[in-house]
Parts: sequence; C-alpha cells; structure tokens
Amino acid sequence: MIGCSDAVRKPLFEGNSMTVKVKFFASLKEQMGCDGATVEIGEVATAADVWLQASGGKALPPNVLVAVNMEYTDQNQTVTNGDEVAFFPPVTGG
Amino acid sequence: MIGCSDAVRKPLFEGNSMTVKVKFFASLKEQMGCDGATVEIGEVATAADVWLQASGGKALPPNVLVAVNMEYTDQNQTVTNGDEVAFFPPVTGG
Amino acid sequence: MRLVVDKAPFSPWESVARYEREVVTPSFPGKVGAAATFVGTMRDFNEGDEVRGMTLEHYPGMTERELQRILDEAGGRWTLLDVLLHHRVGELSPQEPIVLVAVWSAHRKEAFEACRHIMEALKSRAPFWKKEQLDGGHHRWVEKNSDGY
Amino acid sequence: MRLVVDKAPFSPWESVARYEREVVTPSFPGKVGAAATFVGTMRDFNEGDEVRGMTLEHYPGMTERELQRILDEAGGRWTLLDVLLHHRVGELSPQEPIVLVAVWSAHRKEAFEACRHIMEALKSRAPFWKKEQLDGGHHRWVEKNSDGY
Repeated sequence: MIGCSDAVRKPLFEGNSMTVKVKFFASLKEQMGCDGATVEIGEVATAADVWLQASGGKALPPNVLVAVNMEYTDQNQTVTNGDEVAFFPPVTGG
Repeated sequence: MIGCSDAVRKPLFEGNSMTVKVKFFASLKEQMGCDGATVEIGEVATAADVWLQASGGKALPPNVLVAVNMEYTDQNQTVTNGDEVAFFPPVTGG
Repeated sequence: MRLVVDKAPFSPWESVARYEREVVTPSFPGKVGAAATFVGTMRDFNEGDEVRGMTLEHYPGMTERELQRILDEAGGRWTLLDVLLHHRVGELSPQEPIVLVAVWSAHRKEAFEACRHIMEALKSRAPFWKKEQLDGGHHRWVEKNSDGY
Repeated sequence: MRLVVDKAPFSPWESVARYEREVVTPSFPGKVGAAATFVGTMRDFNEGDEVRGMTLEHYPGMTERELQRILDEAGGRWTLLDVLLHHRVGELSPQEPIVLVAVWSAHRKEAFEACRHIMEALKSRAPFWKKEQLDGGHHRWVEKNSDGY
C-alpha cells in the first residue's frame, strides 16, 4: 500500500498537471500492494505514462489489460483530467 | 380403412409366402386411410414390395421414410417373415 | 441419463432442477462445471397462420430407440456427465413446452455442443409428427422442420 | 432484459422459470418457441488440484457496462425476445452456480447461437477474476479461461 501511495505523490512531468484515478484489480492489485490511487501527472499523458507514474517506474507487464473510463483501450491512449484508468490481468469470469 | 384392409388380403406373389406387419404414420396414415395392416407377401420381398402390396399398387411417394423393425433403412431392403415395416413422412418433432 | 416421452404437460425448469439435484449432483459431487439446456415451446403462429393447438404423433418404440441412439452417439462424441431429454406427445396448446434437452459436463464446450447436436439430431431423425389445428376447424401436417444451423 | 451481478447465492433454474413466467411469456404470449440456457457451476477441482473455495472479484461499473454491451451486441446480431444474465461475485463454495445465461427467441437457431456467443464474450471480455483457495490456506489466481470453441 505504502509503495503505491508514495509513487502517486511524485509528479514525473513538468508544466501543467492533471489528476487521474488509477485502479488495479486481482493479481495486479496484490502485486502493486494497493487497489489504486489518485495520480497527478503532466497534461499530455498516455495510459502507459499513468502506469509508470502509479507503479513507481515498473514496466507494464505484457498481458495487462487497460481500460479508460471503463472502456477497453490500449496503453497508448491519451488520458484526460478526471479520467479513471484501470489496469488488470486477463479476465477469468463465467 | 377398408381399402387398406382389402389390399393386404390379396398376395401378389406366387410360391411360399411370409407375413409382415405394416405401419403408416401421420399424413401418410391419413392418405392411406389406416394406420397399418398385416400383409401376406412372397418370400423374397423388399420394403418397396411390401409398400406396393399394402397400398394396393400406389407409387411410393418420393419423400417417404422407411423403417424395418424400428431402424431407418431404404425401400430396397429385403424383409423377413415377422418384420415390422413402417412408412412415414419427414419427421417434425422438437 | 433419463429419457421421457409422455403425454402429460411438464415444467422443464422444474424437471432440470429436480434431476440435477436428485441425480446429477449426487452422482458427480463437485465435478459439474457446465449445464446447457434447450426448451422448445409451442408457438401460436407458424408459416404466417395462427395455430390453435397441436397434435404430436410418434412411433412408440422406435421414437424411444432413436432418441436413445442419439444420446448414446452424443455420449460417445463428447465427455458428458449426464443428459435429460423429455418430449411431449399427444394434444398440446400454445405456450406449452414440447421438448427439453439438458446436458451436464465438466466444461462448457462439451455441454453447448452436445445440447445443440442432440436437438438437431432429434429434429431430423426422431419419429415425431406435428399436426396443427388452425382457425375454423382446419388442420395441417407440418411438412418439415426449419433449419437449425 | 435483465442483468444481475450479485454476491448472494442464487438458484439458476428457479430464476429462469420465474423470469420466463413473470416477464418473457407475458411480454410475448405465444411467440416464444425456443429457450437456450447455460449455467456455469463451481467445480472442486481445477488444473489437477482440489479447490476449496473461490473469490470472484469484479470491476463494479465496468463489469455491468461490458455485460450490457455484450447483450446489446447479441440483440443486434440475432432476433431475440429476451435475455437473462446473472453472475455471482464474492465468496463461492464448490457446487454453487457462478453464471446463468438464458436466451428466448422464436426459433432455436437464434437462441442456441446467442446463448453460446454471450457466454464466450463474457468469458473473454467481462472484468471478473477468479481466485482459488487450495489446500493448506494457499490461494492462486486463475490465469486464463479455457477455450470455449
């Protein structure tokens, strides 16, 4: 939890910043040590940038799925102030 | 009904004869006017011969299905004394 | 495996629930991962006409044999835990269930495929015939089943 | 159309019977010719290990949106009368139902195809995650769903 919360408080980007809500689920949540955080990040950022910020610089695992505002997308999508960015492993319902 | 019963009492074949049970179902039963009959027929006979005998010489309609002893077969199958030979239209269950 | 051909109206979901509870689950506790079912119900329309009622004729003896063969074939082709098949005969009214097929297996692929296969085999091979009662006392035999694939 | 994502255990066949009786049949009297259903149940084994229990995590909000989208897509692709989808979340024990998909239509082809498609789309897209409790207090996340075709 603490590692996660620490990371989100250090903006990596200069200039105007925005705030996005980050969520982790399932095994990724356990690996990250928290279920998400609020991240302050530079104004022009992709989901991958948000991941880097929230994870404290860890590489995005290759099979992680990305959703912005509850819609599937990929890590290259640009995010906007107030967005909810979720990262999670392959789904296993049903 | 009567036409049907008449037909079955006139063996068309000479020599030794055998007896088979004939059944008609559904629209064919209505067209034939009976649900079946016991047919006396020459010793060497196919399902088609049984049909001719039981129907009083009518042509076998092309889409009629044939079963001998409750197994699907075709009109060329030879029948044996005591067999049950059934004729019926395409099935429409379910 | 249970196979029923019967004149009496039946409640398919109750039949499935009861058979699962009394037979399938006790026989394979913890092993059932999937159940696929199909229920066919009598409609009040067909080929553009209103249908008031239906008579389902069958060939006693051969119908059961052919259904049994269809279930045996499915059991040989897919790994199944159990199957329940129930088919009405006799006089039916609109909205009454005609047929139920329920298949239990460990994994979903088998249950889905076997359930559909059994229904299609039943439709093309099991000796049942439908006669529809139309308006004004008319009736007609259904000539063939619609395509299932 | 009804979509339920809920922690409480449920009885799928009762749910189907009730929904059909209270919603589907009254909405389309005499028009329902086919119902195809699928029920997924928790097994007590997976990948060669005994499984004692399961936790089903989901993404509240996105899960319901994605399920709704899957049902809408199915409704656009096939002519359906109604659909009921129910999925458990939270803590589950072996033999408890996990998921129910029920599809009603006039003809069987549509019900069969839509029911299976919805299940496969759910398995590949709906944000649920299974964590299995194994012997000795161990747990593991299920890494991927088995192939459905």
